[in-house]
Amino acid sequence: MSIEWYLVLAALLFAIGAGGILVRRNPVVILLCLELMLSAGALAILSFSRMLGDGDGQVFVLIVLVVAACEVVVGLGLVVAMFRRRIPLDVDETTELRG
Amino acid sequence: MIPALPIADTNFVDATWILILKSLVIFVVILSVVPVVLLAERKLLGRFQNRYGPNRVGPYGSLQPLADVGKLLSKQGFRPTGAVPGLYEVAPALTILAAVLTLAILPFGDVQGGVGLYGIDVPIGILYFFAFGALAFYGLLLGGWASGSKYSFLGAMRSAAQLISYEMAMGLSLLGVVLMAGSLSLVEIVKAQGEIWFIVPQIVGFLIFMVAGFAETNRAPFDLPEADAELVAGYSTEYGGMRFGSYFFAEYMEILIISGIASTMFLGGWMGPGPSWLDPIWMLAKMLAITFIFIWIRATLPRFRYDQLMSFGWKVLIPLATLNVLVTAVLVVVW
Amino acid sequence: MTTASWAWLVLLFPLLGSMVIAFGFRRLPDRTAGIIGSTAIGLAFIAGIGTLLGLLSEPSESRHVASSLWEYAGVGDLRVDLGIFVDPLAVFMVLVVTGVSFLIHVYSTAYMESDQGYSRFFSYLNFFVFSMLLLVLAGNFVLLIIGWAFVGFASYALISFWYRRTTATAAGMKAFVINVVGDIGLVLAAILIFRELGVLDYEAVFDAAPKVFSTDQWTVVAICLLLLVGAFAKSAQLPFHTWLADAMEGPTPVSSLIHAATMVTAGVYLVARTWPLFELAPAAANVAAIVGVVTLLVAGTIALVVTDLKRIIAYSTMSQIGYMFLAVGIGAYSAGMFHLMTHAFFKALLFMAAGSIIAVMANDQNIDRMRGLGKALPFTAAMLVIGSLALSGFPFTSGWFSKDEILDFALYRGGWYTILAIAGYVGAFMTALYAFRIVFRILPGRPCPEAEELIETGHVAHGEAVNPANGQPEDYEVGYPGKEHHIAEQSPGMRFGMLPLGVLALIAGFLQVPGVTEVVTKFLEPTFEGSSLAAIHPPVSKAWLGLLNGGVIAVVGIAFAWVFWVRRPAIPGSLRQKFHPLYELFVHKWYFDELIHAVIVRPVLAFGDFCNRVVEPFVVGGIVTGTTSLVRSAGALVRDLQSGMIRAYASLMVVGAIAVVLFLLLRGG
Amino acid sequence: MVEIAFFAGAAGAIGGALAVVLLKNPFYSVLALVVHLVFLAGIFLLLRAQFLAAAQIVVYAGAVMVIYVFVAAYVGGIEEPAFDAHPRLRIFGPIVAAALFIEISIAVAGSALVGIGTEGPQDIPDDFGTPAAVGRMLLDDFLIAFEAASILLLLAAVAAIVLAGRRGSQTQEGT
Repeated sequence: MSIEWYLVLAALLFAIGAGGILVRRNPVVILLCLELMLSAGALAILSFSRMLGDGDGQVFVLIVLVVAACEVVVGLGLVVAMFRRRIPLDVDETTELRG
Repeated sequence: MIPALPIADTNFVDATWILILKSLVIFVVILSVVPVVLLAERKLLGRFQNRYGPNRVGPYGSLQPLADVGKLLSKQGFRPTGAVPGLYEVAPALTILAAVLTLAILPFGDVQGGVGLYGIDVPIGILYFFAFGALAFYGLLLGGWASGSKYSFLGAMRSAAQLISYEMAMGLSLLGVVLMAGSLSLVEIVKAQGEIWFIVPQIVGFLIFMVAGFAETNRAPFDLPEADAELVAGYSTEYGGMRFGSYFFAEYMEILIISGIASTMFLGGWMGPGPSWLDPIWMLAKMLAITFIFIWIRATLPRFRYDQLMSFGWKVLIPLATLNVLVTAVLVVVW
Repeated sequence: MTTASWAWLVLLFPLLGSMVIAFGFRRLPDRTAGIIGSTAIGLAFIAGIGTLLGLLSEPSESRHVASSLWEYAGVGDLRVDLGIFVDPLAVFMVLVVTGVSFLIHVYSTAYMESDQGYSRFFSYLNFFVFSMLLLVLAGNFVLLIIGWAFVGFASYALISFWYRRTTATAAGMKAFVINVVGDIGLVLAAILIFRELGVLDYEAVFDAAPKVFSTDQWTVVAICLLLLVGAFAKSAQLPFHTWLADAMEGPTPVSSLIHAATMVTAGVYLVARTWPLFELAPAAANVAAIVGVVTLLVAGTIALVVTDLKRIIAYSTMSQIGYMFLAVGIGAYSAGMFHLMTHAFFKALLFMAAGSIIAVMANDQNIDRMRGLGKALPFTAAMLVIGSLALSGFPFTSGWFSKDEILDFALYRGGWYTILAIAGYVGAFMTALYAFRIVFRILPGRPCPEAEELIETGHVAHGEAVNPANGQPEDYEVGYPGKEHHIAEQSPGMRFGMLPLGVLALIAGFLQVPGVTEVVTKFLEPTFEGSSLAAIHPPVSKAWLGLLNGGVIAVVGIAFAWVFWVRRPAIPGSLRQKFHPLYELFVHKWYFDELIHAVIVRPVLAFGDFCNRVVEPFVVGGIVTGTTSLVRSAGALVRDLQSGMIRAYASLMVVGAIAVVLFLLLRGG
Repeated sequence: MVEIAFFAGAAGAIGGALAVVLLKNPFYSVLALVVHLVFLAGIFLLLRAQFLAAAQIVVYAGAVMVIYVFVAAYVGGIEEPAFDAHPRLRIFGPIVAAALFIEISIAVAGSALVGIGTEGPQDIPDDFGTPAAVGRMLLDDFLIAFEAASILLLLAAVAAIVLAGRRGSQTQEGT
């Protein structure tokens, strides 16, 4: 399988994730879509790492994994905090960032 | 003939037909060991509690497991109204699948006569074990959730929290061995124990691993997910027939796997006196010996309270395991 | 166990001790911290002996071991290992540091007994020993700098140990700031070395230096001068010396360990360690020697007139380190290191004795008030006399052999070094004078009230303690000075700490009898292999002649002291009248503090004031308000885009990403 | 063989991803993501990143997704119709996503990278992608990144505790 296939797959997964963020309103699902995008990015990096025969990319993906874990923890913490304070779990309702 | 998969570096690969044969043999052996363990548990529990244990079916009750299986098989399969179709059926299968897949890396001997006495030998050995351990968790959780019952759900949540908490300690306890062996491959780790079994230098790791192992398999004294006094039967409350049988079966398989990993990592795996064809026997013997400890503990210790379980895992086991890793690392570097 | 493993153990024990005490200090019962601390250092000393034996079992040409735990950081061409370098010089320092530290730890367990911060004290002290050993054993300049900075911090923490004393905290800050100036010098030197040579490991640097630099090339001179800035700051040499006297605000064991025996000698060690660089830069080496001599003269004159017991000893420390700098500056490395060792013995001893005396005086350190302590404190007095004899270089004491060896060297080099040697002899005379000024003023005579109380009742005075510097009452909560006072006569621990040092101060000199033993020179030889200067050795006859000179000067100095302060106590007063301006100069420490204040502090303050009044309101303020108003008006323009809808933002981001990729596609093709 | 493995993995991964976006119940979405991740780990294996494949399952499926399951179960299955989003985004979202996909594909296919049409060099070292190799790089060349990541993790843990922690008196804070 040429590397191209992997990259196209990564692009597709990334696009699905991005689309998901735009169409869904539940913050949990939005976080899931972010995971999708992150793992698509990881796939792309791994493909390039394989293409170059250089293992550095794998370390990068490992770091991405850590970052993703951090993002999840904080994101889900927010979700739980929202739920506790009876804020509806709908990102369209939380518009406090309005200028 | 299909060449070995390019997907993973395996340290040693057999021809495909041997692989298939091997997997069948391992599966069948473990499949037939499980009822033995089951029977042994009931008999031993009986002895521990000063009663006979099963003694009606067959001589000394030896056919009891067969009878049980027969009973479970012949029961009507049903689904509670509140249950989620699909997931409810898949969950037990998932559990047993994860357990069976883990069997692949347990080594029962070195390469003998051109055949490795193990499923596969991967450089990521221990990680493989943890990866499928992680998947086994979904079997329990989905089962509990999909049953649509409060007891099931609470049991599933408990087991989820418990599994995550103790998986950390378990991983850390094995790190000491990995540091000393310098490899993650189970075969390499066994070979590294030629001079001394790791249970001697890594006694702390072994004890932590065993404690975490009890928790991971939901065995007494950590059997909170199925604490019958509180939760009826935890995540398996709503299950009956062979679906319940699968959960039951998987649990015992998990015990055997933990025993297998413990013997491999700490007790020198297949190593033992005698000719090399005895290797698998030694391995099985060690596994069964540890399984006996599982049963013994179950008959001896009372159940933890839930907060005790959590604080024990996080505040005692994990720091202790971390310390063990640190000390081992320093010693490995210094020597 | 290999030599390197022993050396790692030397580092491990103090660190472990420090951490155990630091993390467990709330749970450690009562006085365990002292036991843990002392044991840790004792074990480090034993490991040091192990290192020594390991090294001695090697043939002399391979007596150096470099060992690395792991590569700590690699950035570009820079590779820094967590590595140590063990050779005779390092082992010599390790033994001196751990040995003296061990005795002082034992002394402290008794001395600090009633202090509230007992555990904290030992944690700091162990950390200090660890840092010092790190500095000594470091295998490259980066680790050296780390050890260097740790030592600076430990010194700061210990000087300000009694943190409710305003004077102590101020002294700690002063020491820290001046030390940081030195650190900067060291860091700049390391950067320059890396730029020129591309390596930072000692061995690599010393191999490469002669190939890259020619003698007295400006780069190597600059490197050495920067190294000297670090060395001078840490070793309290002119003009970075002002912190040392103030550092006496710390507990007396600290003065004894850090500000006399070990830390302040780090500068000397640094120069000896980097001798290959200094031999390539004779100009810088001469600077070291000259500054050393000037410091020893200046410090000697100040020590003659100040009346604070600990400060007299502190100034004498500066002066003795001046000798060491003279030694390493002129290439008499082993003589300098030997003086470092004997100085560690007798100076630690002097401070310990001072601690005992100060305890009797209820923390009054003014020697004008002390009288007749000889009868009250026989043991302490004996130790004080031994220390003073060694300090003034009385024949056959350790100081005689070590100090006069340095001066022999300087004389033998001839040329203008003779001037340095003569100045050194003048300094030696002053040393004898002020050393026995202490002895003759406080030991004989009619006992002062505190001494009398001790003789009659066996009690130590526990007066209401007042900070002599500013008259504030002391705060017992953070220890100072402890509810009870402890003197050597009554506490075995303190005696145990002092006695070995007393014996060593007397006899250690016999290690290095010219032409007979010369143990230190032979031991250190492998380190200074290939040095052209170390080979210039005065012949035995000349060495003995020099020793004779030194002995005579010491005896004469002591005799003068006897005349001044016992026989004719009126003379010092009349001299003071006659040379009043000179006395004022000395007693104000040559106005160095004032000079620094005028040259550095005042301009900086003035600049700060200028910034405050002119730059801040107009320049900075103008920029800030301008920026804010700009942002505010720009914000007003785009406010409507801020719908607060997360998904609207997300879609804008995606669209933006698409646009960027599209642009790149269209442009790049 | 490799092709079969790749397409099976890709089908599973894409299916999982689509299910994440399309399923109404967040709980199912989480499960779908687990399926997606497991298949993706298989594809990682094809790229000879064994350690990351295992790490992906252990860390993601084993730990991260468990937290998701917890939260999804905790906040309850709030079903929302998949496509009654903001009326404009309902159409706009998929279009933008498709545009993104097409664009990246063109960028990848049209790039001048030589190796892109190959399977990657065949003479990679034996320990490519093994824990040993990754670990060595992590502690040698990428130590600072590693330490930064661990600090980030610590910060995230603290942040999560602060965010989700129960306040002592549960006072109603203005929202």
